[in-house]
Amino acid sequence: MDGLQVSTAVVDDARSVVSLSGELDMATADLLWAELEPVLQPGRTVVLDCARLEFMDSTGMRVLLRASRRADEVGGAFQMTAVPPPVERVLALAGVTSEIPRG
Amino acid sequence: MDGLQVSTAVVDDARSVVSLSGELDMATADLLWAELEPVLQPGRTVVLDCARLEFMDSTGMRVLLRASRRADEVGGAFQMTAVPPPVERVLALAGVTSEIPRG
Amino acid sequence: MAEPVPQQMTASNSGEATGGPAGLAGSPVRVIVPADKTYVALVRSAASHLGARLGLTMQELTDLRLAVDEACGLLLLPGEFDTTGAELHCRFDEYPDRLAVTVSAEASESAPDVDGFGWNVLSALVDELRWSYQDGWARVELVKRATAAER
Amino acid sequence: MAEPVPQQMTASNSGEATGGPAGLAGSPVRVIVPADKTYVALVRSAASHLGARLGLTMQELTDLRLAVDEACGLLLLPGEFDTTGAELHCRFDEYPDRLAVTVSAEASESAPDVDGFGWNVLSALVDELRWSYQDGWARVELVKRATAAER
Ligand SMILES: Nc1ncnc2c1ncn2[C@@H]1O[C@H](COP(=O)(O)OP(=O)(O)O)[C@@H](O)[C@H]1O
Ligand SMILES: Nc1ncnc2c1ncn2[C@@H]1O[C@H](COP(=O)(O)OP(=O)(O)O)[C@@H](O)[C@H]1O
Repeated sequence: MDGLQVSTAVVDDARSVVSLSGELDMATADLLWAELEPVLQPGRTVVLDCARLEFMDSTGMRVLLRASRRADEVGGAFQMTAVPPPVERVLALAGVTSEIPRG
Repeated sequence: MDGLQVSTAVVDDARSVVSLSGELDMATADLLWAELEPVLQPGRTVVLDCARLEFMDSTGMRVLLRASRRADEVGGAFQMTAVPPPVERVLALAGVTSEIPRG
Repeated sequence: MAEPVPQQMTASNSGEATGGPAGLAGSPVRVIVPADKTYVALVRSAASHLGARLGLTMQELTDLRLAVDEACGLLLLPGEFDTTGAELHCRFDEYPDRLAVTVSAEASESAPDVDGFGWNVLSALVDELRWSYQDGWARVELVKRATAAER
Repeated sequence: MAEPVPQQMTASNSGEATGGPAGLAGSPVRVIVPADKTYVALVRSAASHLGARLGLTMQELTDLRLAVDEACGLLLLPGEFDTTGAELHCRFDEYPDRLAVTVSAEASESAPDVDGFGWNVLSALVDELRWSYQDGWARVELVKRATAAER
Protein backbone atom coordinates (compact mmCIF):
# COMPACT_ATOMS: atom_id res chain seq x y z
CA MET A 1 0.00 0.00 0.00
CA ASP A 2 3.00 2.23 0.49
CA GLY A 3 4.69 3.37 -2.65
CA LEU A 4 3.53 4.11 -6.14
CA GLN A 5 2.40 1.75 -8.84
CA VAL A 6 2.70 3.01 -12.42
CA SER A 7 1.28 1.19 -15.44
CA THR A 8 1.57 2.45 -18.99
CA ALA A 9 -0.77 1.46 -21.81
CA VAL A 10 -0.09 2.43 -25.43
CA VAL A 11 -3.57 3.03 -26.81
CA ASP A 12 -2.49 3.79 -30.35
CA ASP A 13 0.25 5.68 -32.24
CA ALA A 14 -0.90 9.00 -30.84
CA ARG A 15 -1.95 8.18 -27.29
CA SER A 16 -0.59 6.57 -24.12
CA VAL A 17 -2.36 6.25 -20.79
CA VAL A 18 -0.21 6.15 -17.66
CA SER A 19 -2.19 5.01 -14.62
CA LEU A 20 -1.08 5.73 -11.08
CA SER A 21 -2.06 4.10 -7.85
CA GLY A 22 -0.68 4.70 -4.39
CA GLU A 23 1.37 7.63 -3.21
CA LEU A 24 3.34 10.07 -5.37
CA ASP A 25 5.76 11.63 -2.93
CA MET A 26 9.44 12.53 -2.62
CA ALA A 27 10.31 8.82 -2.46
CA THR A 28 8.44 7.83 -5.62
CA ALA A 29 8.60 10.94 -7.85
CA ASP A 30 11.73 9.76 -9.66
CA LEU A 31 10.05 6.49 -10.52
CA LEU A 32 7.20 8.37 -12.21
CA TRP A 33 9.57 10.55 -14.21
CA ALA A 34 11.45 7.48 -15.37
CA GLU A 35 8.15 6.08 -16.69
CA LEU A 36 6.89 9.31 -18.23
CA GLU A 37 10.02 10.56 -19.94
CA PRO A 38 10.22 7.88 -22.65
CA VAL A 39 6.57 8.29 -23.68
CA LEU A 40 6.63 12.10 -23.95
CA GLN A 41 7.19 12.09 -27.73
CA PRO A 42 6.37 14.41 -30.62
CA GLY A 43 2.77 14.01 -31.74
CA ARG A 44 1.85 11.82 -28.77
CA THR A 45 -0.73 12.61 -26.10
CA VAL A 46 0.08 11.18 -22.69
CA VAL A 47 -2.90 10.95 -20.33
CA LEU A 48 -2.13 10.50 -16.62
CA ASP A 49 -4.97 8.63 -14.96
CA CYS A 50 -4.99 9.70 -11.31
CA ALA A 51 -8.16 7.90 -10.23
CA ARG A 52 -6.31 5.72 -7.76
CA LEU A 53 -3.67 8.22 -6.69
CA GLU A 54 -4.11 8.58 -2.92
CA PHE A 55 -1.50 11.17 -2.08
CA MET A 56 0.66 13.70 -3.89
CA ASP A 57 3.12 16.22 -2.47
CA SER A 58 4.95 19.15 -4.06
CA THR A 59 7.78 16.89 -5.20
CA GLY A 60 5.29 14.74 -7.08
CA MET A 61 3.63 17.83 -8.49
CA ARG A 62 6.97 19.03 -9.84
CA VAL A 63 7.20 15.88 -11.95
CA LEU A 64 3.81 16.67 -13.48
CA LEU A 65 4.95 20.20 -14.31
CA ARG A 66 8.15 18.88 -15.81
CA ALA A 67 6.19 16.40 -17.93
CA SER A 68 3.90 19.17 -19.14
CA ARG A 69 6.87 21.33 -20.10
CA ARG A 70 8.59 18.46 -21.89
CA ALA A 71 5.44 17.66 -23.86
CA ASP A 72 5.23 21.29 -24.99
CA GLU A 73 8.89 21.33 -25.97
CA VAL A 74 8.74 18.22 -28.11
CA GLY A 75 5.35 18.95 -29.67
CA GLY A 76 3.33 16.39 -27.74
CA ALA A 77 0.65 16.75 -25.10
CA PHE A 78 0.35 15.88 -21.41
CA GLN A 79 -3.02 15.70 -19.68
CA MET A 80 -4.35 14.57 -16.32
CA THR A 81 -7.64 12.79 -15.83
CA ALA A 82 -9.74 11.66 -12.83
CA VAL A 83 -7.85 13.90 -10.45
CA PRO A 84 -8.98 13.26 -6.84
CA PRO A 85 -9.66 16.25 -4.56
CA PRO A 86 -6.49 15.89 -2.42
CA VAL A 87 -4.38 15.97 -5.59
CA GLU A 88 -6.30 18.96 -7.01
CA ARG A 89 -5.68 20.66 -3.69
CA VAL A 90 -1.90 20.50 -4.03
CA LEU A 91 -2.08 21.99 -7.53
CA ALA A 92 -4.35 24.76 -6.25
CA LEU A 93 -2.18 25.54 -3.21
CA ALA A 94 0.86 25.78 -5.47
CA GLY A 95 -1.08 27.98 -7.92
CA VAL A 96 -0.49 25.73 -10.92
CA THR A 97 -3.98 24.32 -11.51
CA SER A 98 -4.20 25.75 -15.01
CA GLU A 99 -0.73 24.65 -16.09
CA ILE A 100 -1.74 21.07 -16.80
CA PRO A 101 -4.71 20.40 -19.09
CA ARG A 102 -7.33 17.84 -18.10
CA GLY A 103 -8.06 15.01 -20.53
CA MET B 1 -10.27 3.94 10.69
CA ASP B 2 -8.60 3.51 14.04
CA GLY B 3 -10.78 2.16 16.77
CA LEU B 4 -13.75 -0.15 16.87
CA GLN B 5 -17.30 0.44 15.73
CA VAL B 6 -19.97 -1.75 17.35
CA SER B 7 -23.59 -1.85 16.24
CA THR B 8 -26.24 -4.02 17.85
CA ALA B 9 -29.44 -5.16 16.11
CA VAL B 10 -32.21 -6.94 17.99
CA VAL B 11 -33.54 -9.40 15.41
CA ASP B 12 -36.32 -10.80 17.57
CA ASP B 13 -36.96 -11.87 21.18
CA ALA B 14 -34.42 -14.64 20.91
CA ARG B 15 -31.67 -13.19 18.77
CA SER B 16 -29.35 -10.17 18.64
CA VAL B 17 -26.64 -9.49 16.07
CA VAL B 18 -23.66 -7.43 17.17
CA SER B 19 -21.59 -6.24 14.20
CA LEU B 20 -17.99 -5.15 14.54
CA SER B 21 -15.85 -3.07 12.27
CA GLY B 22 -12.35 -1.79 12.83
CA GLU B 23 -9.85 -3.00 15.38
CA LEU B 24 -10.57 -4.96 18.55
CA ASP B 25 -7.48 -4.42 20.64
CA MET B 26 -6.47 -3.51 24.19
CA ALA B 27 -7.80 0.03 23.66
CA THR B 28 -11.25 -1.03 22.44
CA ALA B 29 -11.92 -4.34 24.24
CA ASP B 30 -13.76 -2.66 27.14
CA LEU B 31 -16.09 -0.93 24.70
CA LEU B 32 -17.09 -4.28 23.21
CA TRP B 33 -17.75 -5.81 26.63
CA ALA B 34 -19.91 -2.83 27.57
CA GLU B 35 -22.01 -3.50 24.45
CA LEU B 36 -22.14 -7.28 24.82
CA GLU B 37 -22.87 -7.64 28.52
CA PRO B 38 -26.41 -6.21 28.46
CA VAL B 39 -27.52 -8.44 25.58
CA LEU B 40 -26.14 -11.71 27.02
CA GLN B 41 -29.50 -12.77 28.48
CA PRO B 42 -31.23 -16.08 29.29
CA GLY B 43 -32.77 -17.63 26.19
CA ARG B 44 -31.09 -15.15 23.85
CA THR B 45 -28.60 -15.96 21.12
CA VAL B 46 -26.05 -13.26 20.47
CA VAL B 47 -24.30 -13.51 17.10
CA LEU B 48 -21.10 -11.53 16.68
CA ASP B 49 -20.65 -10.56 13.03
CA CYS B 50 -16.91 -10.21 12.45
CA ALA B 51 -17.02 -9.65 8.69
CA ARG B 52 -15.52 -6.19 8.96
CA LEU B 53 -13.24 -6.82 11.93
CA GLU B 54 -9.74 -5.99 10.68
CA PHE B 55 -7.62 -6.77 13.72
CA MET B 56 -7.97 -8.63 16.99
CA ASP B 57 -5.40 -9.22 19.73
CA SER B 58 -5.40 -11.44 22.80
CA THR B 59 -7.12 -8.76 24.87
CA GLY B 60 -9.97 -8.66 22.36
CA MET B 61 -10.10 -12.43 22.31
CA ARG B 62 -10.49 -12.52 26.08
CA VAL B 63 -13.69 -10.49 25.74
CA LEU B 64 -15.06 -13.11 23.35
CA LEU B 65 -14.22 -15.89 25.80
CA ARG B 66 -15.83 -13.95 28.63
CA ALA B 67 -18.96 -13.43 26.55
CA SER B 68 -19.11 -17.13 25.74
CA ARG B 69 -18.79 -18.02 29.42
CA ARG B 70 -21.42 -15.50 30.45
CA ALA B 71 -23.85 -16.84 27.85
CA ASP B 72 -23.35 -20.36 29.19
CA GLU B 73 -23.87 -19.21 32.77
CA VAL B 74 -27.13 -17.41 32.11
CA GLY B 75 -28.55 -19.98 29.68
CA GLY B 76 -28.08 -18.01 26.51
CA ALA B 77 -25.81 -18.52 23.53
CA PHE B 78 -22.90 -16.65 22.01
CA GLN B 79 -21.72 -17.30 18.46
CA MET B 80 -19.30 -15.76 15.99
CA THR B 81 -19.93 -15.49 12.28
CA ALA B 82 -17.93 -14.38 9.23
CA VAL B 83 -14.65 -14.65 11.10
CA PRO B 84 -11.77 -13.33 8.92
CA PRO B 85 -8.52 -15.33 8.74
CA PRO B 86 -6.43 -12.95 10.91
CA VAL B 87 -9.04 -13.23 13.67
CA GLU B 88 -9.25 -17.03 13.35
CA ARG B 89 -5.48 -17.05 13.63
CA VAL B 90 -5.49 -15.45 17.07
CA LEU B 91 -8.04 -17.98 18.32
CA ALA B 92 -5.93 -20.81 16.89
CA LEU B 93 -2.65 -19.52 18.34
CA ALA B 94 -4.30 -19.23 21.75
CA GLY B 95 -5.75 -22.73 21.41
CA VAL B 96 -9.36 -21.64 21.92
CA THR B 97 -10.82 -22.12 18.44
CA SER B 98 -13.41 -24.63 19.64
CA GLU B 99 -14.52 -22.62 22.67
CA ILE B 100 -16.75 -20.27 20.70
CA PRO B 101 -19.38 -21.75 18.39
CA ARG B 102 -19.83 -20.36 14.87
CA GLY B 103 -23.28 -19.10 13.90
CA MET C 1 21.25 14.21 20.14
CA ALA C 2 20.56 17.46 22.03
CA GLU C 3 17.91 19.49 20.25
CA PRO C 4 18.19 23.16 21.17
CA VAL C 5 15.24 25.41 21.74
CA PRO C 6 14.72 27.36 18.51
CA GLN C 7 15.29 31.08 18.49
CA GLN C 8 15.72 32.22 14.92
CA MET C 9 12.17 32.35 13.58
CA THR C 10 11.67 33.61 10.08
CA ALA C 11 8.08 32.86 9.24
CA SER C 12 4.84 32.67 11.15
CA ASN C 13 1.38 33.07 9.70
CA SER C 14 -0.48 33.21 12.98
CA GLY C 15 -0.11 35.41 15.99
CA GLU C 16 -0.28 32.76 18.68
CA ALA C 17 2.87 31.11 19.96
CA THR C 18 3.42 27.37 19.64
CA GLY C 19 2.80 25.44 22.82
CA GLY C 20 1.43 28.51 24.54
CA PRO C 21 -0.63 28.57 27.70
CA ALA C 22 -3.78 27.13 26.10
CA GLY C 23 -3.74 23.50 27.22
CA LEU C 24 -1.02 21.23 28.53
CA ALA C 25 0.25 18.36 26.46
CA GLY C 26 1.17 15.01 28.01
CA SER C 27 4.28 13.16 26.89
CA PRO C 28 5.05 13.98 23.29
CA VAL C 29 5.05 11.33 20.60
CA ARG C 30 8.48 11.04 19.00
CA VAL C 31 9.24 9.31 15.75
CA ILE C 32 12.90 9.10 14.78
CA VAL C 33 13.73 7.65 11.38
CA PRO C 34 16.75 7.55 9.09
CA ALA C 35 17.09 10.85 7.21
CA ASP C 36 15.84 9.24 4.02
CA LYS C 37 12.88 10.03 1.79
CA THR C 38 11.55 6.50 1.96
CA TYR C 39 10.66 6.86 5.64
CA VAL C 40 8.39 9.85 5.18
CA ALA C 41 5.36 7.60 4.54
CA LEU C 42 5.80 6.20 8.06
CA VAL C 43 5.92 9.71 9.50
CA ARG C 44 2.77 10.70 7.57
CA SER C 45 1.01 7.67 8.96
CA ALA C 46 1.94 8.56 12.55
CA ALA C 47 0.65 12.09 11.93
CA SER C 48 -2.65 10.66 10.66
CA HIS C 49 -3.13 8.64 13.82
CA LEU C 50 -2.53 11.68 16.00
CA GLY C 51 -4.72 13.89 13.84
CA ALA C 52 -7.53 11.37 14.17
CA ARG C 53 -7.12 11.43 17.98
CA LEU C 54 -7.53 15.20 17.86
CA GLY C 55 -10.82 14.79 15.99
CA LEU C 56 -9.63 16.43 12.79
CA THR C 57 -12.05 16.31 9.88
CA MET C 58 -11.08 14.27 6.82
CA GLN C 59 -10.02 17.45 5.02
CA GLU C 60 -7.90 18.53 7.98
CA LEU C 61 -6.33 15.08 8.20
CA THR C 62 -5.46 15.22 4.51
CA ASP C 63 -3.90 18.64 5.05
CA LEU C 64 -1.97 17.46 8.12
CA ARG C 65 -0.51 14.51 6.22
CA LEU C 66 0.60 16.79 3.41
CA ALA C 67 1.97 19.41 5.80
CA VAL C 68 4.06 16.88 7.71
CA ASP C 69 5.31 15.47 4.41
CA GLU C 70 6.35 18.92 3.17
CA ALA C 71 8.02 19.70 6.49
CA CYS C 72 10.10 16.53 6.15
CA GLY C 73 10.91 17.58 2.57
CA LEU C 74 12.42 20.83 3.86
CA LEU C 75 14.99 18.67 5.68
CA LEU C 76 15.47 15.95 3.08
CA LEU C 77 15.32 17.54 -0.36
CA PRO C 78 18.09 19.25 -2.33
CA GLY C 79 17.82 23.03 -2.28
CA GLU C 80 16.38 23.03 1.23
CA PHE C 81 18.13 22.70 4.61
CA ASP C 82 21.51 21.05 4.18
CA THR C 83 20.97 18.09 6.49
CA THR C 84 24.10 16.25 7.57
CA GLY C 85 22.67 14.05 10.31
CA ALA C 86 21.64 10.45 9.73
CA GLU C 87 18.35 10.85 11.58
CA LEU C 88 15.16 12.80 11.10
CA HIS C 89 13.54 13.65 14.44
CA CYS C 90 9.79 14.20 14.52
CA ARG C 91 8.06 15.36 17.65
CA PHE C 92 4.30 15.62 18.06
CA ASP C 93 2.78 17.52 20.98
CA GLU C 94 -0.91 16.90 21.44
CA TYR C 95 -3.12 19.64 22.89
CA PRO C 96 -6.90 19.58 23.26
CA ASP C 97 -7.38 21.85 20.26
CA ARG C 98 -4.25 21.39 18.17
CA LEU C 99 -1.27 19.28 17.22
CA ALA C 100 2.21 20.86 17.24
CA VAL C 101 4.76 19.10 15.05
CA THR C 102 8.51 19.69 15.04
CA VAL C 103 10.74 18.06 12.46
CA SER C 104 14.48 18.48 12.96
CA ALA C 105 17.84 17.14 11.90
CA GLU C 106 21.50 17.93 12.34
CA ALA C 107 22.52 20.20 9.49
CA SER C 108 25.18 22.59 8.34
CA GLU C 109 24.19 26.26 8.43
CA SER C 110 21.46 26.63 5.86
CA ALA C 111 17.82 27.57 5.31
CA PRO C 112 14.83 26.18 3.47
CA ASP C 113 13.77 27.72 0.16
CA VAL C 114 10.90 29.91 1.33
CA ASP C 115 10.11 30.84 -2.28
CA GLY C 116 9.76 27.22 -3.33
CA PHE C 117 6.63 25.12 -3.77
CA GLY C 118 7.33 23.12 -0.61
CA TRP C 119 7.34 26.04 1.81
CA ASN C 120 4.45 27.75 0.06
CA VAL C 121 2.21 24.71 0.02
CA LEU C 122 3.11 24.07 3.66
CA SER C 123 2.30 27.66 4.67
CA ALA C 124 -1.18 27.33 3.24
CA LEU C 125 -1.90 24.11 5.14
CA VAL C 126 -1.09 24.99 8.74
CA ASP C 127 -2.03 27.54 11.37
CA GLU C 128 1.51 28.33 12.43
CA LEU C 129 4.81 27.70 10.73
CA ARG C 130 8.39 28.61 11.42
CA TRP C 131 11.85 27.36 10.63
CA SER C 132 15.02 27.81 12.62
CA TYR C 133 18.68 26.90 12.52
CA GLN C 134 20.63 26.85 15.74
CA ASP C 135 23.60 25.01 17.21
CA GLY C 136 23.82 22.61 14.34
CA TRP C 137 20.14 21.68 14.22
CA ALA C 138 17.72 22.62 11.48
CA ARG C 139 14.09 22.53 12.44
CA VAL C 140 10.63 23.17 11.08
CA GLU C 141 7.78 23.72 13.51
CA LEU C 142 4.13 23.74 12.57
CA VAL C 143 0.80 23.81 14.36
CA LYS C 144 -2.42 22.34 13.02
CA ARG C 145 -5.63 23.32 14.81
CA ALA C 146 -8.85 21.33 14.90
CA THR C 147 -11.78 23.47 13.83
CA ALA C 148 -14.25 21.09 15.46
CA ALA C 149 -12.04 19.53 18.15
CA GLU C 150 -13.75 16.58 19.80
CA ARG C 151 -11.20 16.22 22.54
CA MET D 1 15.90 7.90 29.66
CA ALA D 2 18.92 5.55 29.60
CA GLU D 3 17.90 2.15 28.35
CA PRO D 4 20.30 -0.49 29.63
CA VAL D 5 21.51 -3.39 27.57
CA PRO D 6 19.36 -6.36 28.56
CA GLN D 7 20.94 -9.27 30.36
CA GLN D 8 18.26 -11.31 32.08
CA MET D 9 16.76 -13.36 29.27
CA THR D 10 14.11 -15.88 30.13
CA ALA D 11 12.67 -17.01 26.85
CA SER D 12 14.00 -17.56 23.37
CA ASN D 13 12.52 -19.88 20.79
CA SER D 14 15.37 -19.64 18.33
CA GLY D 15 19.05 -20.30 18.66
CA GLU D 16 20.35 -17.24 16.87
CA ALA D 17 21.12 -14.06 18.75
CA THR D 18 19.30 -10.80 18.06
CA GLY D 19 21.28 -8.34 15.98
CA GLY D 20 24.03 -10.83 15.39
CA PRO D 21 26.68 -10.68 12.71
CA ALA D 22 24.28 -11.38 9.83
CA GLY D 23 23.74 -7.95 8.31
CA LEU D 24 24.23 -4.45 9.65
CA ALA D 25 21.31 -2.21 10.39
CA GLY D 26 21.39 1.53 9.68
CA SER D 27 19.90 3.98 12.13
CA PRO D 28 17.08 2.37 14.03
CA VAL D 29 13.53 3.67 13.81
CA ARG D 30 12.33 4.80 17.22
CA VAL D 31 8.73 5.44 18.16
CA ILE D 32 8.13 6.83 21.64
CA VAL D 33 4.54 7.22 22.77
CA PRO D 34 2.72 7.78 26.05
CA ALA D 35 2.45 4.50 27.98
CA ASP D 36 -1.24 4.23 27.12
CA LYS D 37 -3.19 1.56 25.29
CA THR D 38 -4.67 4.03 22.83
CA TYR D 39 -1.27 4.62 21.20
CA VAL D 40 -0.65 1.00 20.30
CA ALA D 41 -2.48 1.39 16.96
CA LEU D 42 0.15 3.96 15.97
CA VAL D 43 2.94 1.56 16.91
CA ARG D 44 1.30 -1.25 14.92
CA SER D 45 1.10 1.02 11.93
CA ALA D 46 4.81 1.91 12.13
CA ALA D 47 5.60 -1.80 12.36
CA SER D 48 3.53 -2.43 9.21
CA HIS D 49 5.48 0.16 7.26
CA LEU D 50 8.79 -1.40 8.30
CA GLY D 51 7.56 -4.92 7.63
CA ALA D 52 6.52 -3.85 4.14
CA ARG D 53 10.02 -2.41 3.56
CA LEU D 54 11.44 -5.78 4.52
CA GLY D 55 9.27 -7.47 1.89
CA LEU D 56 7.18 -9.46 4.34
CA THR D 57 4.27 -11.38 2.86
CA MET D 58 0.74 -10.32 3.83
CA GLN D 59 0.57 -13.17 6.35
CA GLU D 60 3.90 -12.17 7.86
CA LEU D 61 2.81 -8.52 8.04
CA THR D 62 -0.37 -9.56 9.83
CA ASP D 63 1.70 -11.57 12.27
CA LEU D 64 4.17 -8.73 12.81
CA ARG D 65 1.37 -6.29 13.60
CA LEU D 66 -0.11 -8.71 16.11
CA ALA D 67 3.29 -9.51 17.63
CA VAL D 68 4.16 -5.85 18.16
CA ASP D 69 0.71 -5.27 19.67
CA GLU D 70 1.13 -8.16 22.09
CA ALA D 71 4.63 -6.97 23.03
CA CYS D 72 3.19 -3.57 23.91
CA GLY D 73 0.49 -5.33 25.92
CA LEU D 74 3.17 -6.98 28.06
CA LEU D 75 4.14 -3.47 29.18
CA LEU D 76 0.70 -1.87 29.34
CA LEU D 77 -1.74 -4.47 30.63
CA PRO D 78 -2.54 -5.43 34.24
CA GLY D 79 -0.93 -8.71 35.27
CA GLU D 80 2.10 -8.10 33.08
CA PHE D 81 5.18 -5.90 33.66
CA ASP D 82 4.43 -3.25 36.26
CA THR D 83 5.22 -0.19 34.16
CA THR D 84 5.72 3.04 36.09
CA GLY D 85 7.12 5.25 33.31
CA ALA D 86 4.99 7.62 31.29
CA GLU D 87 6.51 6.54 27.98
CA LEU D 88 6.60 3.40 25.91
CA HIS D 89 9.81 3.17 23.87
CA CYS D 90 9.74 1.16 20.66
CA ARG D 91 12.88 0.52 18.69
CA PHE D 92 12.97 -1.13 15.28
CA ASP D 93 16.27 -2.35 13.80
CA GLU D 94 16.04 -3.21 10.14
CA TYR D 95 18.28 -5.93 8.71
CA PRO D 96 18.23 -7.34 5.18
CA ASP D 97 16.43 -10.48 6.32
CA ARG D 98 14.65 -9.49 9.52
CA LEU D 99 13.21 -6.81 11.72
CA ALA D 100 14.23 -6.67 15.39
CA VAL D 101 11.77 -4.89 17.67
CA THR D 102 12.38 -3.82 21.25
CA VAL D 103 9.60 -2.40 23.38
CA SER D 104 10.58 -1.01 26.77
CA ALA D 105 9.40 1.16 29.62
CA GLU D 106 10.49 2.18 33.08
CA ALA D 107 8.96 -0.28 35.52
CA SER D 108 9.19 -1.58 39.04
CA GLU D 109 10.72 -5.02 39.38
CA SER D 110 8.27 -7.37 37.71
CA ALA D 111 7.82 -9.88 34.89
CA PRO D 112 5.28 -10.59 32.19
CA ASP D 113 2.85 -13.49 32.62
CA VAL D 114 4.56 -16.12 30.48
CA ASP D 115 1.62 -18.49 31.02
CA GLY D 116 -0.89 -15.95 29.71
CA PHE D 117 -2.49 -15.67 26.29
CA GLY D 118 -0.41 -12.60 25.42
CA TRP D 119 3.00 -14.20 25.82
CA ASN D 120 1.86 -17.46 24.24
CA VAL D 121 0.33 -15.84 21.17
CA LEU D 122 3.43 -13.68 20.83
CA SER D 123 5.77 -16.67 21.09
CA ALA D 124 4.02 -18.36 18.20
CA LEU D 125 4.30 -15.30 15.94
CA VAL D 126 7.98 -14.45 16.06
CA ASP D 127 11.32 -16.08 15.39
CA GLU D 128 12.96 -14.89 18.60
CA LEU D 129 11.49 -13.58 21.80
CA ARG D 130 12.86 -12.57 25.16
CA TRP D 131 11.96 -10.36 28.07
CA SER D 132 14.25 -8.72 30.56
CA TYR D 133 14.13 -6.47 33.57
CA GLN D 134 17.21 -4.48 34.49
CA ASP D 135 18.07 -1.18 36.14
CA GLY D 136 14.49 -0.06 36.27
CA TRP D 137 13.63 -0.88 32.65
CA ALA D 138 11.31 -3.65 31.52
CA ARG D 139 11.78 -4.74 27.96
CA VAL D 140 10.49 -7.20 25.40
CA GLU D 141 12.61 -8.02 22.37
CA LEU D 142 11.42 -9.91 19.34
CA VAL D 143 12.73 -10.74 15.89
CA LYS D 144 10.58 -11.33 12.82
CA ARG D 145 12.29 -12.85 9.81
CA ALA D 146 11.23 -12.53 6.19
CA THR D 147 10.89 -15.91 4.54
CA ALA D 148 11.12 -14.36 1.07
CA ALA D 149 13.09 -11.20 1.81
CA GLU D 150 13.19 -8.91 -1.19
CA ARG D 151 15.78 -6.55 0.27
N1 LIG E 1 -10.51 9.74 10.14
C1 LIG E 1 -9.79 8.86 10.81
N2 LIG E 1 -10.31 8.34 11.92
C2 LIG E 1 -9.63 7.45 12.63
N3 LIG E 1 -8.39 7.01 12.29
C3 LIG E 1 -7.85 7.51 11.19
C4 LIG E 1 -8.50 8.45 10.39
N4 LIG E 1 -7.69 8.77 9.36
C5 LIG E 1 -6.59 8.05 9.52
N5 LIG E 1 -6.68 7.29 10.62
C6 LIG E 1 -5.71 6.36 11.14
O1 LIG E 1 -4.45 6.78 10.80
C7 LIG E 1 -3.89 5.71 10.03
C8 LIG E 1 -2.86 6.19 9.11
O2 LIG E 1 -3.53 6.60 8.01
P1 LIG E 1 -2.77 6.60 6.71
O3 LIG E 1 -1.55 7.42 6.93
O4 LIG E 1 -3.73 6.96 5.65
O5 LIG E 1 -2.37 5.09 6.52
P2 LIG E 1 -1.00 4.55 6.02
O6 LIG E 1 -0.48 3.89 7.26
O7 LIG E 1 -1.43 3.65 4.93
O8 LIG E 1 -0.17 5.66 5.53
C9 LIG E 1 -5.07 5.12 9.33
O9 LIG E 1 -4.80 3.92 8.69
C10 LIG E 1 -5.99 5.03 10.48
O10 LIG E 1 -5.65 3.94 11.29
N1 LIG F 1 1.88 -5.17 1.94
C1 LIG F 1 2.19 -3.88 2.10
N2 LIG F 1 2.93 -3.27 1.17
C2 LIG F 1 3.26 -1.98 1.31
N3 LIG F 1 2.90 -1.23 2.35
C3 LIG F 1 2.17 -1.80 3.29
C4 LIG F 1 1.77 -3.12 3.23
N4 LIG F 1 1.05 -3.40 4.33
C5 LIG F 1 1.01 -2.29 5.04
N5 LIG F 1 1.68 -1.32 4.42
C6 LIG F 1 1.87 0.04 4.84
O1 LIG F 1 1.86 0.12 6.20
C7 LIG F 1 0.78 0.97 6.54
C8 LIG F 1 0.26 0.69 7.86
O2 LIG F 1 -0.61 -0.33 7.68
P1 LIG F 1 -1.72 -0.46 8.70
O3 LIG F 1 -1.07 -0.54 10.03
O4 LIG F 1 -2.62 -1.54 8.23
O5 LIG F 1 -2.49 0.93 8.56
P2 LIG F 1 -3.02 1.80 9.74
O6 LIG F 1 -2.13 3.00 9.67
O7 LIG F 1 -4.44 1.99 9.34
O8 LIG F 1 -2.92 1.06 11.02
C9 LIG F 1 -0.22 0.76 5.46
O9 LIG F 1 -1.25 1.68 5.47
C10 LIG F 1 0.69 0.82 4.31
O10 LIG F 1 1.01 2.15 4.02
